[in-house]
Amino acid sequence: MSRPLLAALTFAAAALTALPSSAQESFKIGNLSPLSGPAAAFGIGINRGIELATEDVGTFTVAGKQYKLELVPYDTSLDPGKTVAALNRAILNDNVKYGFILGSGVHGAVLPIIRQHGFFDIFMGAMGKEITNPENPTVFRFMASSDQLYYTFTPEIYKKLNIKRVGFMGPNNDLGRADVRMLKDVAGRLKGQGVEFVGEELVEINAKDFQAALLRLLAKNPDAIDTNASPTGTVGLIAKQARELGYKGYFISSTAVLEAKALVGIAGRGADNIVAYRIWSTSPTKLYQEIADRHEKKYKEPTLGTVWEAYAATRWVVEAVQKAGSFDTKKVAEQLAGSSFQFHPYGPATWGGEKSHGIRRQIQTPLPASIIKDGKWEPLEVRMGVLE
Amino acid sequence: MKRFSVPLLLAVLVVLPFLAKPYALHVAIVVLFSVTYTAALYAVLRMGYLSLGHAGFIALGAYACVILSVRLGVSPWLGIPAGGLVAGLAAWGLGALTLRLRGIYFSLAVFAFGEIVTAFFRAFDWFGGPAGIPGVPRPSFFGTPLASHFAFYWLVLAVAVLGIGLLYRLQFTRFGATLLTLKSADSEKLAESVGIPAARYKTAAFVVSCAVTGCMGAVHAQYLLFVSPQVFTFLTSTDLLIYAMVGGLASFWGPILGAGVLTALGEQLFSVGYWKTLVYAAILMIVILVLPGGLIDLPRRLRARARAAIAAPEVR
Amino acid sequence: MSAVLTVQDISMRFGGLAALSEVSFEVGEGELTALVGPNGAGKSTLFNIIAGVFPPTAGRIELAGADVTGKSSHALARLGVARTFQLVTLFPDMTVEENVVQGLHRHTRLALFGGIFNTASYRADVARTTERARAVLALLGIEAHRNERAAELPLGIAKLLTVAIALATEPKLLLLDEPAAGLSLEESNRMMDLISGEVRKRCTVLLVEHNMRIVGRYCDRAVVLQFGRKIYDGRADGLVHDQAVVDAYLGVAEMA
Amino acid sequence: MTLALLGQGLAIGLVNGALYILTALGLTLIYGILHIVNFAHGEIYMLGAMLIYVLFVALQWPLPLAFAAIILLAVAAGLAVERGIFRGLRGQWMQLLVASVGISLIIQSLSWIAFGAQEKNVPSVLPGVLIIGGVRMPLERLAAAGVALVLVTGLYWLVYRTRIGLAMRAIEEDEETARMLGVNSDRVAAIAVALGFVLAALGGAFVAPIYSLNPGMGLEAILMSFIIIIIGGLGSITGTVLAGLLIGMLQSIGALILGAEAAHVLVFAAMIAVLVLRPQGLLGRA
Repeated sequence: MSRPLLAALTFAAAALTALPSSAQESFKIGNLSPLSGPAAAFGIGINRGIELATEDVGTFTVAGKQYKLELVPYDTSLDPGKTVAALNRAILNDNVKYGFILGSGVHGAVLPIIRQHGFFDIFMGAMGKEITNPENPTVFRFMASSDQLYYTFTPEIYKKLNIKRVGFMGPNNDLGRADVRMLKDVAGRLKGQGVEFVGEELVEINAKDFQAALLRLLAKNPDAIDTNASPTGTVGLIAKQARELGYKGYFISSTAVLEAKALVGIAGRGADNIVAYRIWSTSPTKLYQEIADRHEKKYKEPTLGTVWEAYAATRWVVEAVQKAGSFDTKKVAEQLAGSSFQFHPYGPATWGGEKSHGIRRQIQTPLPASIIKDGKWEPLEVRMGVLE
Repeated sequence: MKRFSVPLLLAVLVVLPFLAKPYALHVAIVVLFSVTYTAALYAVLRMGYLSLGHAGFIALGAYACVILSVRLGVSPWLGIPAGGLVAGLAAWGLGALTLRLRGIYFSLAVFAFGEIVTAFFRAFDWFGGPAGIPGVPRPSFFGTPLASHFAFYWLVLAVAVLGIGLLYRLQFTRFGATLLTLKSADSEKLAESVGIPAARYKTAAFVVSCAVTGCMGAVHAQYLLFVSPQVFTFLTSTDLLIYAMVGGLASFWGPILGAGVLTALGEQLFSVGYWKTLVYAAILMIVILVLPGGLIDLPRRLRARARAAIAAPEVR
Repeated sequence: MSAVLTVQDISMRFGGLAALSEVSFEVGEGELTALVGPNGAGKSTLFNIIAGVFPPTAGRIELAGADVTGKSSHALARLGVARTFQLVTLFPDMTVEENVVQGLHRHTRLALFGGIFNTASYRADVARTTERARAVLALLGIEAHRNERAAELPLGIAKLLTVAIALATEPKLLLLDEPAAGLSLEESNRMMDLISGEVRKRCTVLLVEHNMRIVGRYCDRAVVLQFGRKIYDGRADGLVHDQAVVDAYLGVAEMA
Repeated sequence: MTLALLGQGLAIGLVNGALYILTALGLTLIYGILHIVNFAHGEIYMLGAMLIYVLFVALQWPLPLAFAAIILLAVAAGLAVERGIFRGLRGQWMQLLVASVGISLIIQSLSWIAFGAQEKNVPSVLPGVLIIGGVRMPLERLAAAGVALVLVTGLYWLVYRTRIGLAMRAIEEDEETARMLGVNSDRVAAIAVALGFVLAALGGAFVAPIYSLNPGMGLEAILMSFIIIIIGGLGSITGTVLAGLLIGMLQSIGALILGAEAAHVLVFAAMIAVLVLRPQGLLGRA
């Protein structure tokens, strides 16, 4: 067989090998998340949340038909190109209409496809109205957005801890930059209380050494360093290295899913005075604890941060589908936006954001703030304000 | 048989969209992208130069097209040649500086170039910064934008066929043959002594390769409707190398075969996370160690094996 | 008889030591001249300067009266200077014929357009080039090997091929670096017969050689270097009777 | 900017430079002798760090034992890779390069599978900070820097003062001649690769307590090491040392004066400058 011919046939084969999608009565929920690479913990957490939810949902009825949940994972490794490819496969080949898509950075690439096919995007990411807005009615953010946290939570914490001078350290990516913008704005609004933004340091995305940058930031002696937008490990490293340079103040972190053990492991006593939103020092609900226990039993690992939210999202969407009595994403979106939910591990959940994002697509749940003392999370008594 | 196979290949490609499901077309499009990139990379490989930063040229093409159409409102059609032009010019500059270096020095220089390109686009918000630029317009044909996979497939196919066709023809012209005289330092000395302006030839080949890459990069951005510094990275460059190696460097069709097979395979390995990389790497190592000629060499080897078996039947 | 090559007061110093000092000589049209000298006399250095590998510290090289000092080797090639290398250098992955075709480079048009669209005129041009290549091979009597891979040739044939490639450029001046070195007696005789016969009919030849027998037997003129200075410049057959040369070579080279 | 601040900046730059050297040393050695750019280097570095975690933290082995084990494993891996893969491809630099890419991908994906995605961390053996005239330096970093110094000196001694080093340089100069002079180039190559792997693994092991670990850290390490060997010049130990310190300084002083973003740009600017003015690197031979 001649070479070009060989190429021809394999090409044809390649292009036609689109695996047939199984046509049995299952409600497919995709998970388009990093399952490999540095951010894999988030994606794997979502997988597990869905799996735990599937156990609890069992079979359910939609329009008189029996369905069961089926998880379809896609590895995006947070690469926009791969995410587009994954979404194409999900929609066109595996006929998945509902799915988690993790990461603000990849949404620029997938939103057009989401709009085109009315894909139901269970959005796990920090960026606010850039993504959840009237243009994207089928995009629901199932976790707190950074603007939500900045505008409703941050001021309370500053008041509580009497923080006047705040600096920022974060990755030099869309997230980091967006956060700096908001932090500056918030600080500006709080001028009355004597709050001042002293400086920012944007570092390389995978940086592990912050000493030099910290040195410059610490020279402006801040009371608190906002390490928003950095993942757990990085926050730990920043804390450790800042303490080594003699920094005594607070660290405030919100979007990252933090685990005290990891932080203390990295930063030792340096982890003290790390403040974080969305960390429950004590289980808010029985369900929260139950999920944590089941997770550790099933996966022999401390519970990954995204598990609870993924669990809740899965169950809530299924409920909405049942109520809507159809899989039509537009209908379900309407149904969901108007509903509230009792089985969120964080407590009763509902939807908000029409003022801030122009559409009810931002989840509202009770949110805690905690602070590390002597290597353990302790509750920080502040109540979250309302996002205008 | 051989005479008909290229037309046959084209025939398959033309018939495909009428038979295939949209998803298969998506796969076909992605395959065409990496096939073209790899064929372009091969044009440099075969003169003994290994580029560790070809993704940089894809990115240049993509960004050139996006900046023109999104920021400056130029027609997406113009974006495609513009992408090729920008990548080609960059290649010209880089080539003039680095093609006198042989072997790994060149490779690392191009690696650095690739890193610098992404660092550059990440640095400036006007170029989209780290978030990249969404909402890239697609060219429209008689007023209707090529929105569907079916419509866009033809654009990709056209650029791929033109690009690969050009590379294919060039390789088998006198120009392509002369490039082979520059493979090693010694033979380059001889080439110079018979009046071959080595530097100019090398640069020309590099420019052509990168221009084709850039054009396809522009189309790639239009397909994704988006571009960002994370899309075309160092890992993209190494992927292209793997495709070429697995396909086999002995023939023009080797890299194309490798890119086709591995890309299509990759599309099937979404759910498996790390295992996908593992499969790729395993195939690569097997090929390098036991099938130095690459996949393209497999039929010949099998035939040889068969002949050997007939000639000397196993004796118990 | 006009000079094809003029070497004028060429000096070359590497760091401290002088490899060549004020060497001058001329090579006339159609002559077969040998550049002779014991190892380290500086003949390879001079040869490389003439071939444009590196420029001299001082002095000038003229081709038919035109100054070409320090021109790059492919520039010289276009002016009609061809060379071979001491260590056999070929395009190893190509066939013998393809090697010679590359040698014809400066007589072919790049014809990118024609090549890409494989036009009739391009095909004709290719055919013509192939013809010429075969002619050159025939001239040196190695056309039988034309489809063999250059890397696999025996030394004798390989050396002839290096000459063929150089000859294919149709040079005015052909520089041969020890063409007979490493060859058996009959191989080297065959080589030298060709050079002094068919080759010199076509161009002026300057060759580096330290085998006196060969020089005396085949060359018209000889230029002898010692310690970077010219010590003899005259008829090749006069060489063995020149006291300075004999002293220089005393016990060094084979005085046949 | 106060003097103390500048002093602190210099100290940081110096120590970080040492850490970079520690990371890139093995890469330089293997290239210097075999002209192989070993992409797997970053993965060996990562494994070194991960093994410290597994042996010292998870399995509670005593530290010396853990290090001994790591060195042995690195030697074994080095010999295996040289025998099984590099040797057969000697002279085909393209195949060698891509093969080492393949090795690194295999190690990386297997490690993701084996170690999982959660960041690991190794508690510091030397907690505490040394303070001299207001300049603060964590002991563990100083220790790692010290190790870098020791390894560099050791490498110099090995390459320039021992018979095996002589053989290595002979092969670097001209393998054929070296063979003819009776140098067993296979053996020397094996030793060089093993040594390179040990250096990589030790680099990872000593950096482990300073940073947090995940299977992706190898890629970051190799990219940085590339920048360093590009600037320093392939295969030149001195060049690596020079470039390592240069980058360390650029980053710290740059970040101190212009900010981290600008400092990162500075590093690339340095790389471009070198590529344009001296493509073979500060101390490289092209």
